[in-house]
Amino acid sequence: MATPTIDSPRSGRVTPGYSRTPGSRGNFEMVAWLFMRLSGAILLVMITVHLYVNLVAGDGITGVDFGFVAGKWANPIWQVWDLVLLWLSMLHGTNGVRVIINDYADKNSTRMWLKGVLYTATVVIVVLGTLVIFTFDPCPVIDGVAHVADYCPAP
Amino acid sequence: MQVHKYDVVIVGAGGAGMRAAIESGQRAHTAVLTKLYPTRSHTGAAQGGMCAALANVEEDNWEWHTFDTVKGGDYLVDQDAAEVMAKEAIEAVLDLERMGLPFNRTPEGRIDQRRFGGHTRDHGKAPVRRSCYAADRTGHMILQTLYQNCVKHNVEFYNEYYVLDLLMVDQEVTVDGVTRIEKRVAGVVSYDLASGELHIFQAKSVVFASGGVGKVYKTTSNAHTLTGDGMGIAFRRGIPLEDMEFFQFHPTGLAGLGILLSEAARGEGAILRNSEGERFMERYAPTIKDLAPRDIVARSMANEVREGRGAGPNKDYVLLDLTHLEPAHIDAKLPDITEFARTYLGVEPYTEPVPVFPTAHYAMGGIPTNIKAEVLADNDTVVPGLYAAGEVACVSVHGSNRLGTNSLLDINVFGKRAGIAAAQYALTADFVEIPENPAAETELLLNRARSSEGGERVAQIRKELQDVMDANVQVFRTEQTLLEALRVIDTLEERYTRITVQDKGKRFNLDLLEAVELGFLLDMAKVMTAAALHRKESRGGHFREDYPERDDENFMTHSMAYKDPSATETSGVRLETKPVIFTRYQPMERKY
Amino acid sequence: MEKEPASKVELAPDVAGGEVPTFDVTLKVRRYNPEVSDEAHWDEWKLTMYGTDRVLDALHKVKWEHDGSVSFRRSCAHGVCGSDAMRINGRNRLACKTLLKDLDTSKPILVEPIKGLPVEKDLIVDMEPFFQSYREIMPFLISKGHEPAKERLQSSEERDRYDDTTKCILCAACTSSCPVFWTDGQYFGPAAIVNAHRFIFDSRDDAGDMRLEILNDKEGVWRCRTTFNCSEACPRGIQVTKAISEVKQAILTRKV
Amino acid sequence: MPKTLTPAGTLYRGREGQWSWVAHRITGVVIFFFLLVHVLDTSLVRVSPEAYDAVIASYKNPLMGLGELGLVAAIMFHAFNGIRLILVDFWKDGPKYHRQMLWGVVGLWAVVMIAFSIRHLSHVFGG
Repeated sequence: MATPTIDSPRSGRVTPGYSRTPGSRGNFEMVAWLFMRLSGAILLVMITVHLYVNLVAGDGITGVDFGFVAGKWANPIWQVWDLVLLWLSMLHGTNGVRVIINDYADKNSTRMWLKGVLYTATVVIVVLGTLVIFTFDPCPVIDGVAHVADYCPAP
Repeated sequence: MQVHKYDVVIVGAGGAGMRAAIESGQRAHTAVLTKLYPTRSHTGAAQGGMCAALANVEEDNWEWHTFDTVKGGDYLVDQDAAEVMAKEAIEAVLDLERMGLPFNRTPEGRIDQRRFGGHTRDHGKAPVRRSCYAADRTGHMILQTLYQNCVKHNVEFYNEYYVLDLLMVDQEVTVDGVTRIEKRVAGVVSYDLASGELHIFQAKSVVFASGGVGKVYKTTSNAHTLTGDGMGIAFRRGIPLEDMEFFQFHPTGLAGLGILLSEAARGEGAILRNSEGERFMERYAPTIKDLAPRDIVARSMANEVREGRGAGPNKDYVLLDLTHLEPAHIDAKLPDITEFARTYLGVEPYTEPVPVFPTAHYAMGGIPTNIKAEVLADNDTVVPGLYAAGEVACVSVHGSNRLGTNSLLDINVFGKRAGIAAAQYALTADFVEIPENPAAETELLLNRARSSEGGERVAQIRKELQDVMDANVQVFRTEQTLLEALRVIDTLEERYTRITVQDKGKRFNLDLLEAVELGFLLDMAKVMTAAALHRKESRGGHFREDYPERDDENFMTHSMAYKDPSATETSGVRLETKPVIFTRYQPMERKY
Repeated sequence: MEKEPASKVELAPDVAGGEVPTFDVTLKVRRYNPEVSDEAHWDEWKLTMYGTDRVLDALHKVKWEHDGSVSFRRSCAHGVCGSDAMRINGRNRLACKTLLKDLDTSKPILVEPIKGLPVEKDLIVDMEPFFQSYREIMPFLISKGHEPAKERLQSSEERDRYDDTTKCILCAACTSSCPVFWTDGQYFGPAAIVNAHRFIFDSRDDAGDMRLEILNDKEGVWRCRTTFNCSEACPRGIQVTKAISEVKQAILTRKV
Repeated sequence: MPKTLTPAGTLYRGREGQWSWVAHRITGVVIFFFLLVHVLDTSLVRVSPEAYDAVIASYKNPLMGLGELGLVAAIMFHAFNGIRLILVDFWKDGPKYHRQMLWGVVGLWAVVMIAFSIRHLSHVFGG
């Protein structure tokens, strides 16, 4: 009898690339999906305000300097505002990139690698940003020289 | 070559095959072999509905349904089978509903029913609402629902496995001290289209449910894949074919294309008009007019065209008029077919009548079976383990003309019966030894087709065959046209031995597939023509202009066509007869 | 509703069409046969076609008159069996429902296999992964309790709720038009979700929760990015994206 | 194991839905990478005012100004289209009107960007 020269394409088996890897993680994908929409709506408002204050109001981009930032963060409302903005946008962005990695990375190892880099970057940035906002001193004294600005208490 | 072993092998995965598989699969180790994916089967193209005397919307009973079926088939129906079908129709519809079929509903939430051609109350008094339907995609819903239930029951499908041969052996059987030779089924030979390999399926029971043979005609509502393979395989293996002269032409195919516009259109109130705008069916069937059975309507339409009252630039079609119906009603009840008119002819059915002409639709004949779906090797000898159901079979519930909706019913009732019977037989029987070199003949067939270099093109021969069948073996026939058809088929058959298949590969060699299919088409065309020549009368779908009357004295019999090379006058087809089974209705004149 | 139509009417003189013209087209088909070569290539034919011809007729003309080795699936040829989904001029269509005259015949008509499923030969792809996803969403009615002696009752409104998704013919035009499916074959894909929808919203079915749970998977509905390619590709006009949205809502309202 | 054995052939010719998705994805990635850099440079305020001012000053040239314009364009498209996506998911008629909503998004985006460009470019080039 003739021996098959080409594998039978359909022997009831599905090409391995298509068989679903089992193990659903509860509602994670649903929560992530919902979070994208909720955070997206909030971010729309917060970023618009952020952009308006930084780029449109006052002197626009030309007005941005240390004093401008320090002036904002002297106000606890702006501190909280920027903190929330940082967290939401980082999580929104990280999840977005995670989805993109899931879509395009074919091999499991590539997926793991890319996601590892992504999550590390996210943690570093979020921790760094949070520390900066909270430990920020608008009137630092560097090498014995005090920074002078109208929002600083008189030395 | 691989050998697979199953209790039951079902050939074909349309309505009948899958209905059988659902039953058989739950009882015995079952495989379904199909040359397509199951959901591609032509059951899915059926539109109008499935009749059953549920009496959900008006008074009805199965006895009236039986009568309509018998009368519709011009009394050539085996009445025991018609009774079984009409009686079990009710359960068949309910079965489908329980399996999940989304029928249209009455205001009370019951299965809705509508009128259909030839279905009447109280023995022909008036049209009755008997057809259970799901918009105009009842066949689609049946096919999907059956496939869904096959998935549910883990039915094993071999998709794109083309069955090419039936393995039968002669066995000596001794019953009550008398020894005789009996044909027994051993299995089938199939060709895996994907790999080009042959696979043997050894089985205790084989169910043929491979569908019809509409592709012998040019203008047909049938799929490209309906090439009479099952009938052809059985015929070549010495099984007779019953009533092959009766082929149904559906009145309303889209003109020139053959795409079907369901009878449901007329059931919902559409009417036929000729070029003069006349509702001509009032002349041919004064009582039920446009809802007369298909053979009568098709012939009336062809007659209008012959007498010069056809519409269009070539006066070669008539018009289906829906313009008096509410667009919302059309959308709700006939969404698909109105879309066909728009897509393929650019006609807007709300405002314009649709060009239609009869299209080859359904083979009333086929592999002879009894009401248990057992295949008969002659007038009464059962082939143990061999079953057939659906269009490929002829239990003879359709006689000489099938009533609309009765095919969807046939596949469900007799598909179910075949599945149960095949499984029960397999549970008690032993495997029959596979003959030596089981695939030898099939290999020869394939190799011949593959290696022949005569230069004849398969498509050209098929086209000429379809042209000659359309011209000579259509709605109107005479001895002269039939002899002409046989003569041409003989020359085509000779040319067929000199074909060239261009594709020489193994993988998905559909070129080779078409060549093999053409062989079956040629065989079936020959059988249909020879049987038509044999029947010198007019009955149902078979209208001989040289014998325009029904002749109960000489022809109240089924025809049985056997392969017999010695019958040279009729191209190797020998014709015999088989008595019709009567139970309660005696033949009367068929008037509507 | 049932008025008896007139026995005779005046027909407009131009009723039901006139002569159908013929025209020339160039058909370019993406060829691939692993028995011959690992490389795919384009083949091109010039054909004279008839006014009502479809892309399928052009493919048949090629196969029957020029090159018999051109391979594609087809069966019913009028858009109900779902065999001949392919990419025509870059979009998923059924070859038997795409009239040549509706395409731009001044340029070559490009015909390719649908994307995202392994190509077997020319326009034929491996459909197994597609049907695998379909089977996994339990595409059959599951009803608890006793089988009724007669039919189950269902109002017309209840039936209308899922009517749209009963039209699916499993041609894979939607699934293979989905950018997520192209890159991630493990995604269930629109067709599987459509068929789950058909049962989730069927008032007779009792296993909606199980199907929702299956589609709540990381390869389930949340991968849908609402590009609407599926809705536009569906030859049956199913509002696929809408159906997927409804399934998302069903999962949400059940969980939240 | 490769999923497809053959080269992909031509690009899929999707319509507005597909291309808006592509744009949404690209703008999203661009914004994300900007965000990483943005947090890093802002963190310089923690190092010293001079360090921060030095970096910020290097941003204040016409080229970067145009880059900022592009960034705002990306953010605004991503934001407005995001609202469209939310409506597609949560509004009953969203899927039906997704195309009209996209034209709405593009229109709104154009208006905002024209207004912003005038203001921003006058800052950047007007000094």
